[in-house]
Amino acid sequence: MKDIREDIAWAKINQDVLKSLENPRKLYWWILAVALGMLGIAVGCEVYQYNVGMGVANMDNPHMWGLYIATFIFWIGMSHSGTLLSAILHLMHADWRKPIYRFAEAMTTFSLLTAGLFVAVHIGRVWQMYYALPYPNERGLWPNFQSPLLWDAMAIFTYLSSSILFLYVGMIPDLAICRDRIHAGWRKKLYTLLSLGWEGTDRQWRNFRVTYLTIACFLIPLAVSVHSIVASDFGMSQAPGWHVTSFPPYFVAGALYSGCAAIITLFIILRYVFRFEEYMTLPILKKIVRLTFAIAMVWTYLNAVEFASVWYSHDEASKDVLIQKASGTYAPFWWAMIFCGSILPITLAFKRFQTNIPVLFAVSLLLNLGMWLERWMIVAPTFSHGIYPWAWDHDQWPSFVQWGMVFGSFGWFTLLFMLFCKIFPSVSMYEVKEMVYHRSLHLKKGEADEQGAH
Amino acid sequence: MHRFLRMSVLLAGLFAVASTFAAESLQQVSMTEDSLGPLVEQPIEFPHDRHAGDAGKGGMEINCMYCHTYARRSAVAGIPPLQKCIGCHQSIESVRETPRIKKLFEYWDAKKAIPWKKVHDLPDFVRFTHERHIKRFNEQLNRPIQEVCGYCHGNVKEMTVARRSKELSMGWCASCHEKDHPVTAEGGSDIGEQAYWYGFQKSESSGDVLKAKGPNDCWHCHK
Amino acid sequence: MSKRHLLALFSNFDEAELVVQELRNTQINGFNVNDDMIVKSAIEHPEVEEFLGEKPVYVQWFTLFGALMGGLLGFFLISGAQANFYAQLKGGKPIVPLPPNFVLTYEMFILGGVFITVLGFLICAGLPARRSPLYSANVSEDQIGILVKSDEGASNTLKEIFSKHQALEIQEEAGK
Amino acid sequence: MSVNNLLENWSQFRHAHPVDDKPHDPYKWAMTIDLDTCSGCNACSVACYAENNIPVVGKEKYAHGQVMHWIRIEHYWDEDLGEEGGSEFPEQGAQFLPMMCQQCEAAPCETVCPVGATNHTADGLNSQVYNRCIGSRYCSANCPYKVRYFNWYDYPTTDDVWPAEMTQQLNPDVTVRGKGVMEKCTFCIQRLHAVKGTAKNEGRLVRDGEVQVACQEACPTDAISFGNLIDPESRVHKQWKAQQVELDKDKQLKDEKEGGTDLRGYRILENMRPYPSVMYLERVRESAI
Amino acid sequence: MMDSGFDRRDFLKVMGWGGAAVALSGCGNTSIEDGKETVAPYVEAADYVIPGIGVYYNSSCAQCDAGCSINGRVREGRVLKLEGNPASAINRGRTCGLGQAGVQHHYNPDRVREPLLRNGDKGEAISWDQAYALIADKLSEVSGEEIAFVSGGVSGHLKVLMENYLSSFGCKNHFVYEALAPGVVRAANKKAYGVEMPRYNIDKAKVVLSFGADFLGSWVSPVHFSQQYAKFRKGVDGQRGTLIQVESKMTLTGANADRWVHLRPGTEGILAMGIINALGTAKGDIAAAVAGYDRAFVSKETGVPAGQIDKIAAMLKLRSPSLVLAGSAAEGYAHGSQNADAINLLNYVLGNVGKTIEAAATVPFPQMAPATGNTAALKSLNDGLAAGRYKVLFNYAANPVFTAPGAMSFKENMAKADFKVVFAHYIDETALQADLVLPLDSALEDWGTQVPEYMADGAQINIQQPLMEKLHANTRGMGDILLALLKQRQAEDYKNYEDYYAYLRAAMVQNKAALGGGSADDDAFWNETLTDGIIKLEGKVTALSAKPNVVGLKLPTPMENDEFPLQLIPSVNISLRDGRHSNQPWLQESPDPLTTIVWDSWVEIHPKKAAELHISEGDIVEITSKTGSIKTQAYLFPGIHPEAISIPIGQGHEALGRYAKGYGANPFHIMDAIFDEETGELAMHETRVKISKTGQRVIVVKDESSAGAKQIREKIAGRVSTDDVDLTKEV
Repeated sequence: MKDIREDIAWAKINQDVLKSLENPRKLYWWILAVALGMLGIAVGCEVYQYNVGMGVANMDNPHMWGLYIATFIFWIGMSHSGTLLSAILHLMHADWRKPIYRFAEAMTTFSLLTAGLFVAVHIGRVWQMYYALPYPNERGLWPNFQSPLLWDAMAIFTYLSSSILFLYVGMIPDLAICRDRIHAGWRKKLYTLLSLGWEGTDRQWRNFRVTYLTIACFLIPLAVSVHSIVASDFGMSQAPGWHVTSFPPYFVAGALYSGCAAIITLFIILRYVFRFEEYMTLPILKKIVRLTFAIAMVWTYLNAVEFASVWYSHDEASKDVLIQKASGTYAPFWWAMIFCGSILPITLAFKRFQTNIPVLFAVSLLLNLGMWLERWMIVAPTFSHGIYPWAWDHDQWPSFVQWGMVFGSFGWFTLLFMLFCKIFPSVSMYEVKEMVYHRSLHLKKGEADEQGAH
Repeated sequence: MHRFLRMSVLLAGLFAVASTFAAESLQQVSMTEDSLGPLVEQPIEFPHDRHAGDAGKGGMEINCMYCHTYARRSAVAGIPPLQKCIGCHQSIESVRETPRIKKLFEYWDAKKAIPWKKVHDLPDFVRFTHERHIKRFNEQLNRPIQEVCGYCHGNVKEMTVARRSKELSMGWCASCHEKDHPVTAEGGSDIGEQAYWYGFQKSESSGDVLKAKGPNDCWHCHK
Repeated sequence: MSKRHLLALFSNFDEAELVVQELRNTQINGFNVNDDMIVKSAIEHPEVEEFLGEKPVYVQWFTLFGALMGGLLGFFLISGAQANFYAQLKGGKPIVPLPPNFVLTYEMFILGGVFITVLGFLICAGLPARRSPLYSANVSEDQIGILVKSDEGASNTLKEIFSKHQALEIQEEAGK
Repeated sequence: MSVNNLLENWSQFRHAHPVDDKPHDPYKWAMTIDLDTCSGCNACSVACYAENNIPVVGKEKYAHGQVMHWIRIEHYWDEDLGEEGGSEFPEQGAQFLPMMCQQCEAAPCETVCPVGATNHTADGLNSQVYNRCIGSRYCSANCPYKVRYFNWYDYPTTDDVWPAEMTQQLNPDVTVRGKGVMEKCTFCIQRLHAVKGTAKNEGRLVRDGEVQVACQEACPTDAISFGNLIDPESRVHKQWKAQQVELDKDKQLKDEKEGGTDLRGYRILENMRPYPSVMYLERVRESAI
Repeated sequence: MMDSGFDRRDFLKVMGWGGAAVALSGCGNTSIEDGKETVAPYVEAADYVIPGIGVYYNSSCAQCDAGCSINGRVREGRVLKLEGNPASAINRGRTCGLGQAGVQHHYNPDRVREPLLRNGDKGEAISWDQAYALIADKLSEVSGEEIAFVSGGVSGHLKVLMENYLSSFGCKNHFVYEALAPGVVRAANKKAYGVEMPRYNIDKAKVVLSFGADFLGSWVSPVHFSQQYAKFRKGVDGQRGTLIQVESKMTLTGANADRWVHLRPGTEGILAMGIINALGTAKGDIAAAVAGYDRAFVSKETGVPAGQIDKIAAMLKLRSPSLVLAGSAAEGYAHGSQNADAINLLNYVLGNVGKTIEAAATVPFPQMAPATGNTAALKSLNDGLAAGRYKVLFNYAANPVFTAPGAMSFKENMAKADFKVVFAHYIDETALQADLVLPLDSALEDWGTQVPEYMADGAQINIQQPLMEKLHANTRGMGDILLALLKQRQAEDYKNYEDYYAYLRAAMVQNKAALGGGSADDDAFWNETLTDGIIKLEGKVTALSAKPNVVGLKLPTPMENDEFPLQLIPSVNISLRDGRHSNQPWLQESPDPLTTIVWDSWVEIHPKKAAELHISEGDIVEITSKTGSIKTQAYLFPGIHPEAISIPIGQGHEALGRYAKGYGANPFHIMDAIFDEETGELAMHETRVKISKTGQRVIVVKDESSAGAKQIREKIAGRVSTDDVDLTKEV
């Protein structure tokens, strides 16, 4: 079965995709409404917390960080898949990425924006947050560049701006199409503005190619650095359970993992909502699923490595934390994480499930749950069971404020993402054309060879 | 082609500018220039110029320390107790009937304190000490008192009601702490102030005078 | 002496290629193949290079410049900032600790690279560009457009060539 | 210009502390706590509340672990108490341990603060600057002793924390912390700063015993001694010397010796290399009974 | 002092709020502000008054009866902090947590501010003149016998005035009541040494054997003993002192002991006799008296292993001098006196009398000597009230409604008196029953003199003087009130004394010769006295009479009780003591050293016993005695005898104020009215109880972590045996 029909008319491609900007299925609006509702909850929680103080989140000494940081890492991780699909696969000339990389990149951008929010939510004095920005000021003071948190900020800023640029540059030819096709209105103005007068001249294409390739090359090391820096927030400290050598690769793997899972989910949703059956085809889905499975196994392996290194080292404290995770207050969540992260993906290995939409949808959601739990299980147990026994605390539980904010962040993300898909072409038209074109050429060559053979 | 060249030259220039700016801004943004604070309405419009001003201009050249006597003994300079004003003024008949002095005596008779408005009011978490600065510059370096007070309070003897005339921002304070100030032998007060293990801040004797910078650690002013 | 624009649309790439070949071979005065011809397409055709002749791309030089500037700037900004008057020990580490600064330098390196690359792209591709006098929305769909500008005299010859290769459509700039 | 400064003094900027350079001329504040005389009576803790404007959080918040005591009295039973084969009763009593910020020379909390709100001061203290703090709480996450306390609520405006009358008791020399900032033991910086000022006015150094920290001043058994570790005359200096505990070591030479020593000075979690400024003296137990 | 009063008031009014404002908006605006805040200078200022500079005054701590001298830091007219006064022989510049919290007693938001007259079930504010008039009026109706005056321990000129006042209408019913007074021990000491309160030299002893005397926590003069203890640990001539604590519930002192010996509640005396027996040095009738107490018997009765007894005896023999102390745990039984006598006997046998137990100096003014409170007084008072003998009741510095055993039903009896006047700082349980409540100055606002019951070395009189202006205009010092009342009756005698201060000054200045003033002129003497805050005197020392009294020494063995199987031990919390300070938040939030529980009561059960009863930490249990029952949370505590449970005193207030009301339970409610046969003191440890689960459960609010007070992995609180350490090397 083919990834895509070669004989599909280019005009049709334009039509289909542009249709998605006009009239999606009714479900779209439901999703939007729900997302708004969820966001509302989070806003309420934040207002409350802002006025009363961080205490309402039920953090304490030693539980200095709560779900906020865990969810922050989760969203950062989520962002990595975009880069994976668009940049890595691009360099590998895997052209099946073409119909789906656009929304993956959008996902990157918006999950980064979501992650950013959590930093603000977590900070005790968010109104003084500008202290952390490096700019010449009347105090003559600078932030502390030694702090991994600052590296975070820097890395995330770089990553965010770069992937926005990448997304935008890649979108210019499509914006030109929209400009040409969409009937007059604010949107036409918008597209005209954004397409920068692109006309697909040879010169433009020439430079476009090089640029796109270059940025892709930058993005890959960047993406890796971003999550390994997030990992160093923990790795750089000497808290038991955090001070682990394998954290950076572990985090990166986890990131790609949750990212891919999220892509499956969104793939399925978009495919239905915007009627993209023609382009987001099952074979492509199958490829992603297999990729996800591979990464799942990598993650499982790294997990095992971490446990092993803790288990066989003589760091008693870390060992205790590990035992705590498996047997203490957090045991149910920890085992749930193991199940969702390592056992469940086995289903993806079976052909019959690899294209079974309902199953995949359910599984992908569970995988994400597992990855969220993983982040929580990295943050919380170490706090509750640190080096200093007098400060242990096994029964502090996140309050509804924390849960509400975590819950709401999904609303926020969905909202942004869905709006994007409605306003911009979430399938790259020109690249699908390229895909079709090259594949058909290839076919012709094939036929020609056959005739030659006769 | 030519267009590309033009742009790239422009680009290089832009970067050069940006980088130099950045490098400059690393330096303490020098904040020595004056910045005038708002006029403050006081219950009695006290004429500093008459009291402290030069005789030539009809002033009486009273020493700052005579009224703001706490400054050399305490963190706060303090405003003189009412009894001090009266002390002189009950014997100065010439101005006895002027509206300001009348008002002064009204307060005195009512034994009520005058609700002055703070003019140089630092944020609550800044703990400036007058005592150390007076000791250091007036008593140890024998700089004239009006000059010493003037570092931060401006040229008060020209004012009627005092008005802030310096930035008083953190950077501004630092811009002075950063300078090398001479230390007299008996003063010997460069002890234990700077983070000593940074050579560039160690007090160095240029010629025969020992010089030392002001304190640079946060806890000196924020506790 | 004013030049006039001429836009011809072709159904597929091979057609367009033939046209270009012919334009190259036939000597038309008042029309220079290298400067006066622009090929527009809906997708990227690397092959264009071959028959349009080598045209250099400078973007990567911007990239190099940007990345280096970003890196250097990053390192000195940060180290310089750490060496200010307030400099105080933190956790027993040196005032200017290298590992953290390298991490940040690395990020700045990429940031500079990406930004200047994009800038370079805009410059080299001449974007944002004024719209050319003749344009057809079909170009952004599936057709190949060839835009030529030439003296009055040459335009007919060109038209002939285009129509010979059954151009779908030939647009002509309104004459003065 | 700073970049010049950077290049000129490169070597100074590259010093690691406290190992490469002998720090703190002329002050290095340090403490000794004798666990043998400490009776765990809590006077120090209350004195600290009184001196440093520490809010009383009340039962509910205490239940949530949001208490603010800068110095806490920990008590420990023998390991085998109540265990299999161990004794059922604490026949050797308990061990009390006053735990406050250890003012580490190489403090784990300092490096990680994104805004540099906590630094190492010239006289060897671990400063916490309230108005610079943005409340990322990374310092506490990284503090091995968990002695940093965060203002989860805005205590100055919380009911019954400081009712009108009680605000008059607040120490004007110590900032009252608003919501969202980290705080911790400061070795009574306001007192140190006062005496240093006087000493400088008189062009001399602070003498031993000239300043006492609040907990030390209250302690009925005189278990806490505090002073300038550099000053050879100071009690603390003598104690550290007698106990052969060196500030800039992560492993004391005396512990290398065969069969240990007959000294009881030690620093908590020394092996993690924070180089704490507080030396504890082990509790002694009579072997003949 | 007086003439600076004006400055101080001015001081407070003027700078005070400015200061507070600064402190309060700590992390507020980040910018310069011009002309927002106002600053008002003094109108007149004494030159020693400098804004931003603290002034220090000496005074005396009134938080407990130990009589420590304090030194208050005053800035901008507000007292900020209390430190110890180094000149005092009692606390030598040190303070306890209780003393530190003195400022919170002073600034407490729940203090009574107006004289209140009962109107239905609420009080309405009246003027002082009305109040005085009312008292005069009521007193005119009754005879001296019908008046009862309850007070806590009082001394100094206050006591003098009080006595004068009572005698002014021939009233003999002055009940000096302290809930936690060592009454039995006093009596026993009187018998054994001829004085009630000798000087204990812990620092001179090589071994201290303490029968439940919590001298580091709450016994007699904790701060003083703590200092002796520190010396004792450092050791005399290189011999580190050894502390052995014998008790059924571990106290703070027990936790600091080298050896904590738990024994069956009430068998302290038996063990003492057993040790004498084991020493084998006793002669004559003592030997005869202890003959019966052989190792087997003693060990069986007390539950202390025989080997342990021998060890203790051996050490006492080996290391002399030693010191044996009898504390509240020993005296708290019907046979408490017997226990105390036996323990004192042990001291005698060991020959400690005169070495580690010395005669204390006494102040040469008997009328100023402390009237020491006890619980026998409560009994007679209660009986009197029950019989309706007293029409008018005065109450000062005592809270009998809170601290009287439930079985006495004091509250009901008190109601029988038809006019009840309470001099109060807070509306406590007793004040709640009053008809007239008169608001008192705090100890930091008031004048006075103290004569401590326990004298360290030499005798001393403590001066109490205001550290700041009155916080509330309408409160009065107790001295002033008594003076005013006295003027009602003997206007002539007191007319030259405008107020208590005047009286005090006159009284002191008259005797300046005797007070070591020498020939200094009055003002000089007076000012010096106030500056020092202490008057040190030679005092007169009566030599101790060390006589053994074994006659009638009979120590009952504990009997089983199946209905109430457990012994209730009401423990004294180091910071809350008898509960009068429970409204000081610092004390509420300062964890109990052994359980680290805050803001609540708890019942301590030994884990073994708890396992039997299926009780686990945090279970709400009901403790029932013959008298009644209370509910509180369970805490498993290894340091208690399995046959006993322990509930701390001081919580369970139904009044007093916002920081005390409604927290915890009050063990006095279920205490039986059993008294020591000899002295009539309340036998606090004699109540038997049973315990049952209610099924409810809470999370215990404590500082201790889930790790359960164990060191894990890392060395945190180090300990070392005397064999492995050489203390002589230390400085």
